[in-house]
Order: sequence, then C-alpha cells, then structure tokens
Amino acid sequence: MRPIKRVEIITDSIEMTQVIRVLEQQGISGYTLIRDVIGRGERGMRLGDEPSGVFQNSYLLTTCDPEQVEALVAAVRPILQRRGGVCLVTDSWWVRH
Amino acid sequence: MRPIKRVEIITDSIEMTQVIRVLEQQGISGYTLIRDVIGRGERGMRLGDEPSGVFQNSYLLTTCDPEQVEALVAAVRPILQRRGGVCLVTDSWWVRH
Amino acid sequence: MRPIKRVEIITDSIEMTQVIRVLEQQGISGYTLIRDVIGRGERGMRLGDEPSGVFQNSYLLTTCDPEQVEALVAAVRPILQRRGGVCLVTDSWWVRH
Amino acid sequence: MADFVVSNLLNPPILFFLLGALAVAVQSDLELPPPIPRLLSLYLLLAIGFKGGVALSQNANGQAVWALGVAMLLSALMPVYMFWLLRRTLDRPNAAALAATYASVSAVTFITASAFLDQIGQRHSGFMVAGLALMEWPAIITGVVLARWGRGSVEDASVLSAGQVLREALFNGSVLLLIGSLLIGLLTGPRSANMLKPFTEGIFYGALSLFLLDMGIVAGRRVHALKPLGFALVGFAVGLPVLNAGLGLVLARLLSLAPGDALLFVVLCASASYIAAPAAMRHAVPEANPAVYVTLALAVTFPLNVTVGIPLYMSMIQLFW
Amino acid sequence: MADFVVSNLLNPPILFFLLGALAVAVQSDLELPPPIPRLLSLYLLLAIGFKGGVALSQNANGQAVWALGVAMLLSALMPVYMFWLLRRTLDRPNAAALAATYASVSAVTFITASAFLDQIGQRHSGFMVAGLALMEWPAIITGVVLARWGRGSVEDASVLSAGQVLREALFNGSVLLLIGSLLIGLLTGPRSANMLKPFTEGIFYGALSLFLLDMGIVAGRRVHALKPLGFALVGFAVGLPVLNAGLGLVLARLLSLAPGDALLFVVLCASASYIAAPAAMRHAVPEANPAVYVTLALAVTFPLNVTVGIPLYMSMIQLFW
Amino acid sequence: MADFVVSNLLNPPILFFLLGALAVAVQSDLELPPPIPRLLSLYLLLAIGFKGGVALSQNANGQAVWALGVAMLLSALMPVYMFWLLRRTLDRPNAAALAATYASVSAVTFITASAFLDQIGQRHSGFMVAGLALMEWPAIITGVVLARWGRGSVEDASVLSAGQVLREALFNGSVLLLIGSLLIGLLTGPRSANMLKPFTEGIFYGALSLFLLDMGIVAGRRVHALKPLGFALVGFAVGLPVLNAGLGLVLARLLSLAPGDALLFVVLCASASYIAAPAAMRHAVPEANPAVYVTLALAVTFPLNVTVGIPLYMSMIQLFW
Ligand SMILES: Nc1ncnc2c1ncn2[C@@H]1O[C@H](COP(=O)(O)O)[C@@H](O)[C@H]1O
Ligand SMILES: Nc1ncnc2c1ncn2[C@@H]1O[C@H](COP(=O)(O)O)[C@@H](O)[C@H]1O
Ligand SMILES: Nc1ncnc2c1ncn2[C@@H]1O[C@H](COP(=O)(O)O)[C@@H](O)[C@H]1O
Ligand code: NA
Ligand code: NA
Ligand code: NA
Repeated sequence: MRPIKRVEIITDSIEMTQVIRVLEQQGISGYTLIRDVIGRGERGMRLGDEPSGVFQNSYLLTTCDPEQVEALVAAVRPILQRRGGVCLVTDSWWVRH
Repeated sequence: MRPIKRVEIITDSIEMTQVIRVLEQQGISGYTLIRDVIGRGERGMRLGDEPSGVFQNSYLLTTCDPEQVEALVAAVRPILQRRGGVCLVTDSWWVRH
Repeated sequence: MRPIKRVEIITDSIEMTQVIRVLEQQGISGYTLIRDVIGRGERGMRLGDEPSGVFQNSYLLTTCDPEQVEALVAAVRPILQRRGGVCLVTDSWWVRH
Repeated sequence: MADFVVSNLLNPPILFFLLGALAVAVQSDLELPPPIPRLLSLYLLLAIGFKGGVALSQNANGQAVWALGVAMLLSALMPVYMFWLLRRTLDRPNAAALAATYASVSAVTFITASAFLDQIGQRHSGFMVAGLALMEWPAIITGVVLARWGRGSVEDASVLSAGQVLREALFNGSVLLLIGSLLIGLLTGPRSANMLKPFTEGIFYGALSLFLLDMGIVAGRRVHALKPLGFALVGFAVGLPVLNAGLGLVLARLLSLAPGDALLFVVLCASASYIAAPAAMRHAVPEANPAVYVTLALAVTFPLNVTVGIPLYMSMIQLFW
Repeated sequence: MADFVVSNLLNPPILFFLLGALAVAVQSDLELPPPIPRLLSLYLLLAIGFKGGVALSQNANGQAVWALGVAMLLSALMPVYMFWLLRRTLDRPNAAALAATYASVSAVTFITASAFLDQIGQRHSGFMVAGLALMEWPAIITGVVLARWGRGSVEDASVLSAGQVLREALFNGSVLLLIGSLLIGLLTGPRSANMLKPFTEGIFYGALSLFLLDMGIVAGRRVHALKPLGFALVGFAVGLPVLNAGLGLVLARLLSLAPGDALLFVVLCASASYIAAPAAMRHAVPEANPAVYVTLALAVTFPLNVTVGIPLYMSMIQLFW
Repeated sequence: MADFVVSNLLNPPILFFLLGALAVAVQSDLELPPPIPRLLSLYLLLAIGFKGGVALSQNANGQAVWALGVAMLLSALMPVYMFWLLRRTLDRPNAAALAATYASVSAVTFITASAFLDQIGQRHSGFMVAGLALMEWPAIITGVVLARWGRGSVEDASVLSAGQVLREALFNGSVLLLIGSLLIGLLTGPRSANMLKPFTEGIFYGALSLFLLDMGIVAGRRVHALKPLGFALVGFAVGLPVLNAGLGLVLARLLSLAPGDALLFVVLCASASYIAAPAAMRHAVPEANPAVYVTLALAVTFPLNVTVGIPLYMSMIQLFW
C-alpha cells in the first residue's frame, strides 16, 4: 500500500466538466463520479428535482500523490469560489496492483 | 486547508429526516446525501428493491470542526442504536474557499 | 469511537459479486454498495451507458479492524489486477453503538 | 375452481410474476432497476384510482355507500382479532405491525383481481376502488394504537405523535395518489376519461405485467428470508388471508354485493399491504421488525393470493351466490 | 372567463398539478423519483415536436411563416425591455438572466394550453409548435449579450465564448430534441404519424398528467424560497407574464391568427422557460443567482399560467376576435 | 435498393437514431439518463417476445421448425469461421469473444428490420422471433469453448465452470425475458394478446424511437474509441456482417423462406449482439478486451445494419427471390 491523497469534490453537476478538465491539466486521469446527489450548503438546498438540472450536484472522488495535492487544490479552488461546492482532502492508502 | 472531521452516516432512508434534524440542532447545515444505496449489516441485506421503501438505505456525508465531533456523535448515536446503521468519522482537510 | 480501517473498492459492477464473496471469506459482513457510478481509469472512460452493462462500475464501502486489513487487501488485490479498479484504505473511527 | 385457476394462471400478468420468481430461482440477473418499479407502482395507482373515480361519478348508489362504510370499519377492526391471535407467537409491537399489515390492503392484488374479472368476463363496478382507498389506512391507525396500548408515556423524541401517525396513514405517497386520482376521476368524469383512456386503460395490462415481473423477482429474493421466521409465522401468512377472506365472503353476501364486486371485496380483506402499511409501521412502530411483516406479506401472502387465492375466492362466490 | 377557468381546472392534468402541490402542503412523501420526470419531459418534447412536424408537413402557409418570424424576433427582443424594467431592482447579470428566462418559453405551459384547446374543442394548427422551437433560444442569446454588455474582456477561463453560448442555446438537450422531432415529423409525414399515434397521442394526456403531478411537487417545494426574494420580484413574476401576454395578444390580432393559434402564441409570450434558458444561464451567466430566475419561473409564473393564465388569455381572445 | 434506403431512412426510429448521433457530434447534453434505456430495452424484449409467441401459437409449421433448427445450428457454428479469420489479427480470447458477439444476434436490429417490413408493407411471420431467442446463446457457448481450447486447467477461482457458462448464456436477463415472454405469448394466445395490444403494439414504435435515440447517442460516443482499434478491426466490423448476411441469404433461399422472413433471417445472421453476448464474454472470457467487441458491435455494425444493411439485404432478396 502506498500513501496517497484522497480528494473528493462536490459541486454543481454542470460544473463537473470544468472540474475534470482542471484535473486532467494536473495530470490526473483516474476518478469516479456519482451523478445526481442531493445536498445542502451555503447556497441552500439542492434537490436536483427541477427539470433544468440547475440545482443538481455531483460527487467526484479522485486521488493524487501527496506532493501533487497543493497544485491540485490551487487549481480547483477558483471553481469552488465561483460556483460553490466543497473539496475534502484525506490521507489514505492506495492498494498497489 | 483546514483540519476537519469528515462524518459519514449510513442508515434507513426513512430515518434520514431525523438524522438531518439532529445535525441541524448541532449547527451543521452542510451535507450531501446519496439516496438509495444498497447495504448489508447486522440487520441483513437491504436491497431497497421492495415497494414500501422499508429496506432502503441512504448515505449522508457531512463535516464538522474537530471540537464539535463529540457532541455530534453523541446526538447521532441514539438513532443508530434504535434503527441500525453506521457512522464513520475520518480526519480530513477542508479546502478553504 | 473505535479506530477502524475504512476500505473502498471501485470496480466493474459485474465483478462486485466476486468482491463481496471475497469479503465474506474474510469475515466481513457489513458493506454499502452504490451501483452504477461513472469512472475513468487506466482502462479508459466507463460511462455505464451501454446496454450490456459491460462498462459499468460500482462503488463499495466497507470497514475492517486494523489487524484484518492486510489479509483483506491481499484477498482483493488479485481481482483488481485481473479486472482493474481501485482500492483505497483510510484510517477512520467507528462510532460504537 | 380448476377452471378459474387455469384462467388466472393463463393471465399474462400472473405468468410474468412467475417468470420473475423463476429468474431468481435460476440466478438470472434479470431485474427492473430502480426507480422503474416505483414508476410502475405510481402509474398503477393513478390509473386504478382515476378509473374508479370515473366509474363512481356514473353510478354511485346506496349499496355502495353501505359497502364502503363496512369496508372502512372492517379495516379498523380487523387488526384487533389478528393481534389477539398473533400475540401467541409475537411480542406486542411485532404482533401489532403484522396485524395492521394484513388488515390493510394490497393495491396490486386488487388490480390483479380486476384483471382476472375482465379475463373471465365478470362485471365489477368502480366503487370498489373507493374501498381500496378507504381500507388502506384505518388499519394503520388501529395497529399503532395496539402497539402503544398500555405503554407509559416515553421521553423518546422519535416516537410519533397521534397527529403524525394520522398523517403517516393518510398522506403516505401511495394513499394520497390513489385518493387524489379517485377524486380527479370523480370530478372530471367520463369526458376526460376518454382523453386518458389509452393511458389508464390501454397500456394498463402491460404495465401490470411488467410490475408483476418485478414483484416476482422481489418475492423470489425473499423466500430464503422465510426460514428464520419459523413455521408458525409462515402458517399465519397462509391462514390469516384465508380467515379474512372467509369474513369478507360472509359480509359480501350480507351486503348482497354482485359477484364481481364481492370478489374485489374479499380480495381486499384477504390481501396484505406491502406499501403503505409497512412504510407507516416502520415510522410509527420502529420496535417491530420489518423482516417479519414485509417478508410475510411479500413472499407468502401476495403470491398465494394472486395465483390461487383469487380463483379460490371466486369459486366460493359462485358456490354461495 | 369563469367557464374557461372551470373547464381548465377540470382538466385532469391541471388537477394532478394541484394534487402535487397539495402533497407538498400536507408533507406527504409522494414524489416521482429521478429520472422519471426527465423521461416524461423528453417524451413530451418528442411527442409535441413530432406531432407539430407532421401537422406542418400538411399545412404550412404564408401566414404561418410570418407568425413564426415574428415569434423568433419577439424572443430576441423581449429580453431588452424586461431587462430595462428589471434593472430597477436587480443587478446586471440577474436582470439579464431573468429577462432571458421570461422571454424564452415553457414547453409544458404550451402543451397544457393545447390540452385546454382540445378540451374546449377549439382547433389549433401544428405550426405553432415550430414557434415553440423558435422562441426558445433567441432569448438566451440576447440575455447573454445583455449580461456581458460593457463588461471589459476578462481573463476568466470559465467564461463561455460566443460560439459556446450559441451552442448552449441551440443544442441544449431539450431544444435539440424538440427541433429534431419536429424535423422528423416534417420529413416522414402522416404515414409514420399513424404508426406513432398511440405513443405520441394516445398516452399523451396521461404522461402530461404524471409530469404535471411532478411539477406541482417541484413548484410546491419552492414556495418557501419566494419569501427571501421579496415582494418586488414576486410582483415581476406575476406582472411580466401578463405584460407579455398583452403584447402577444396585440401581435396575434395584427397577424390575424385564428383563436386557437392566437392562444398558443400568447401563451408562448407569457410563459417563462424552466429548462433550456435556466440551464443556459447557469453556464453563460454564472454570476446570476438561479434561486431568482428558476424559483420565480417555477413557483410563480408556471402555476399562474396553467391555472388562471390560459383561461384568462382565452377569454381575452374571445373578446377581441 | 435506393427506394429501400429511402423508406428505411424515412422511418422515424432510424431518424431518431441519427438524431442521437448528431447530438453527440454537436456536443449537446441530450441523453436518456439511466435506467431509462434499460427500461426501454426490457420493454422491447417483452413486447417482441410476446408478439412472437402469440404469432407462433397461431401458425407454427414444419418449415418454421426447420428454419429455427438451422438458425440455432448456425449460431453455434458461425463463431468457428469468424474465429479462424480473426485469429490473423487478434489473440485467442479477443478473437473468440468477437466471433461470439458477431455470431449472436441483436434484438434491436431485428426489431428495426420488422419495423422496416411493416413500413414497406411486406408480411413476416412470428416464428422468426423464436429464431431471435434461439440464436442468441449458442454462439456464446461456442465462443467460450474457442477461448479456452487447449488452455491447461487453471487454478483461477474466477474462471467459470461449464455449468456457469451455460447459465450465463441461457439465463442472462435479456435472453430469459425474451424466451419467457415468447412462452407466455405462446401459452396465452390471441385472447390475451388483445388485452396487451396497446402496450405491446400501440406504443411499440414510439418506444423503439426513444431507444434508438439513445443508441444513437451511445454509438456516437464510441466513435472516437474506434481509432485505437485500427483499420483491420473496423474492416472486420464492416465485412463480417456482410459475409454473414451472404451466408444467411443462401440458407434462407434454400429453406424457401418468404421474403419478409428471409430478411429477418439475414438480419439475424448479419447483426452482432450488444447485450447478451458481451455480458457473457465479460464474465466467461475476462482476458478479452470489451473495448474491442463492444465498440465494434455498437459503433460500426449496429449503425451500418440499421441504416444501409437492412435495405441492402432486402434488395438482394428481391433480386433472388
Ligand atoms: N459540510 C459539507 N459536507 C458535505 N457536503 C457539503 C458540505 N457543504 C456543502 N456540501 C455540498 O456541496 C454543495 C454545494 O455547497 P454550497 O456551495 O456551500 O451550497 C451542497 O449542495 C452539498 O451537496
Ligand atoms: N461495516 C460497514 N461498512 C459499510 N457500511 C455498513 C457497514 N455495516 C453496515 N453498513 C451499512 O449500514 C446499513 C445498516 O446496517 P445495520 O444496521 O448493521 O444492518 C447496512 O445496510 C449497510 O448499508
Ligand atoms: N484515481 C482514482 N480515483 C478514483 N477512482 C478511480 C481512480 N482510478 C480509477 N478509478 C475508478 O476505477 C475504475 C476502474 O479503473 P481502471 O481499472 O484503472 O480503469 C474507473 O472507471 C474509476 O471509476
Ligand atoms: Na387485508
Ligand atoms: Na415567454
Ligand atoms: Na449474428
């Protein structure tokens, strides 16, 4: 097992394309996406129940090397500042395979 | 990045309203909810495939300050004792934005 | 709260039955499963949008005692090697109830 | 009787139910992914409610009002004697929850019985749908009362108040949709019925078939969960519907219901709720174990009623009418 | 007028809308789980587009072309005066987004108006569906222009280029499906229409009822979000549709549209987009707050239009035609 | 031929397929969210199976039995020569998996061909649906045999046993639903068919259109995945169906099938499975790369067959019959 940073980002579904583009610019090409999660935060309830999809969140899970994390976070932060959402970073281990 | 406690709670979907009420009483207003997850635990398989929704689980992710965590856990525990489910607490970092 | 290992496994949906069998062999009987998550990894995009379900991922969350984790990881690794997917292990606390 | 069993079993919806059960038996991966079953179930409630309302708008009569009153009363009282029987094997909350489940009604059993009547060409009137709507919730309230009876006031914040229980029983999604659709059908009448006909009638049997396919899968998956429940409980799941059907038969005869309506009445008595009552019990009687009341209703009583119960009750009616 | 209100309110789809709102009011758990509403919305767009295309293939005429041209121009220009009005209360991006939302159109309001016309037996021609398709996106482009006007060039990578905005407006899923279905109907004509009839016409009102049930729930859930928006904005959400309807009435009269088509034209003007425009604004004008433009369109203007707006506009038409 | 291409392309389902592909090309966000496509696919299998069973219950004859026997044999043998051809470019597991995929059949291509026959007014009999059910799984078994041939016994717990492979092939959800629905139609006959008609026939073309819209999107998304596969493999994906169609033509002629049935037979030969076979191969031949067999079947062979293949095969039949 190798130490790794587990990064999760929750934000607007329509913003995820942009988030993924930023991740790819940071050299990250592995992630898992759960579409259509419900949430509440500073911008209020987001139930995703309304036909335009404007109030819909997605959840993204990715990993990066510990030394990469600063750059990654710096790249993602502006999106969250503009559009809202959260980013959590957790120490974790990657099962080498 | 600011140290934070990442709290995840998995329990009956119909219990989540109660869980969220308890969270709000603890001053927590941000969370993400994934409805309709499948699970297995002490109460057996919960496939959520049955029309009353009685065997359906939901997954909730929230965060709190390290000093808040004791109170939060104490508030959530009785629900889990009564109805089953799990609560995991993990050290994590919040990307300030 | 009791220290515990939080284990998450993301791989092909059709492989999950096998993964769960392996977990049960390790004496683990509690888990949560999110079916039909989107992902990207070494084997490319997996959108789950195609009728055979061959490109569909699932996400599994489970826990184990710290001393169990080596055995668990050893049991899961061959599946991931054969079929792809990831396994992350994180230190966490279990809310006793 | 044998005739009826055959016509019932040669009904596509029933065969799709069996196909679903077979799929589980051969470990096939056949399934209707969520939320498709929920969509089908909402559709069936809307369609049956609306059609019932339209029928009611055309021929409501004194006999109907009587029958509906009896049905409602029955739903409120049936839990009492079932509770008394079940207390021999179960503790208070479980006995109460199971009694409520069996005194409440199963919309899909009702719908399957209507399809059976159509199949054998037996008329039935729309007002029995109102019976479906009216028998669903009184049982729930009685069940909760039975569960709490004699229990001292508790300091538990999660216990529902009387008002909450009533709301739970009356405003459960499926009850509300059924009652709402019934009222909409009643208000708008036959003219609108024509506009909605291809939806509420045309595709009805197909949607029912698809839903029963899923119910077959769901029931099949729960068969193994019967074993830990023990022989006595499974016996109850077989015996109670028959007992309740007998009671229903007697009452239907006394009310002089026409044969088709009598069957629907009997089926309401015999069926066990698998949506509204379990959902309400989970909230209002959390100490009861859903593995008991859901599993018995879904994996024993429902299959029994739709395969042999309906034809059995019909042949009884033919005998005594 | 009162007559029209009653026929409209006795339309099952409208009653299901009210049932949805009621479900929220009584805190019922009734809901259509995702992605059912999305399926229904795609179905409705496909069906209305296809039927419109087939109708267009049969009777396209000069008047229709004129009306469609005016409709498109209107959609492009309406945001300007609404923007001017809204700037009194809102900042630039919010005023622009709200103006675009209200100048764009709501497919379901349009569909409900067609159902109302069918209900009262008033003919309407297929070409107005093309109006629906053509009025949806010009408003979006004008809205973005208004939002960016005078803003210096920015170094922000997330700002959409002009081409992206155009794509956003034209190739939004629902716009593309509507236009595509329209063209398919136009190309394949009445012969194919017969093959698709049970799908595009038979189950149409039923699917509309189910979708409006969901819209009732969605709108009901957002009522409490109106309070923080304040009196002035809610006033706009009531007043703008009426103002736009008035403009539509005058133009429909000048274009000598037949009463049924006139109603559809007026409804297009009066309705506010709740799919394409909000989605595009979220991308193209991220500074605007969706809680403003989505909530007002969904929780005020939509219910108003489908319940009293449509009959009101129709009685105006009866008065002046 | 040109006539047929036009009638086929003016078929709404095909145009919706192209609309889906266009949506991907213009980067629209149009999509049918999961599990809607799965619902549509289950519906199509149920409807086609049931209708086939009913037709079979009315006119099963000796010729049909012969044709079905040949079809089944063909499905079992076709992988062999394709495997031999593919081994030039691919390793053993990939060649076997691809051969099995192309020897198995695509239900939706079959359904599209039936819709085309209806469109041009050419009769076809119900027994070919049995062919669809019978050709789906033998290819899978042969494919697995080819993949494992000569491989020593392995200590790998994840390798399926012979029984598991058979189960995988026969009890795959879509195979089981198709066969089950066929048997239900066969058992219950024309009387029930009438009850289910609005479901199995009325909304059939509409549901097919919606499903093909999704298939257009899914196929379109995979076009870029063809490049890494290389010219030779894409050539196979074009050539194999034509080769198989030729073989099918000869056999259909020898069996003296009527033109409509001949087309369906040829289409079964020419089509590649995109549900059952890939799912089974993923389990049974995990060493094979699904990006090869799924992508070629979905993004090359399927679009080719439904757009130009079907009319091409039909004009061949007109030439030789
Ligand atoms: N503390 C939190 N824990 C988990 N999820 C959160 C938290 N705060 C916000 N979120 C998620 O992030 C989304 C956007 O947050 P916000 O921009 O603060 O409204 C919310 O809708 C939630 O899904
Ligand atoms: N060890 C575990 N790891 C992850 N999820 C669990 C675990 N144990 C239980 N769960 C989840 O919690 C739900 C309720 O657990 P229980 O009350 O133990 O039956 C289960 O259905 C699972 O979804
Ligand atoms: N770094 C990562 N973080 C999160 N999920 C991942 C990561 N890498 C791969 N995955 C998930 O695992 C699946 C299989 O990965 P792979 O076998 O590498 O293609 C992907 O489709 C993703 O859902
Ligand atoms: Na009952
Ligand atoms: Na408008
Ligand atoms: Na083939």
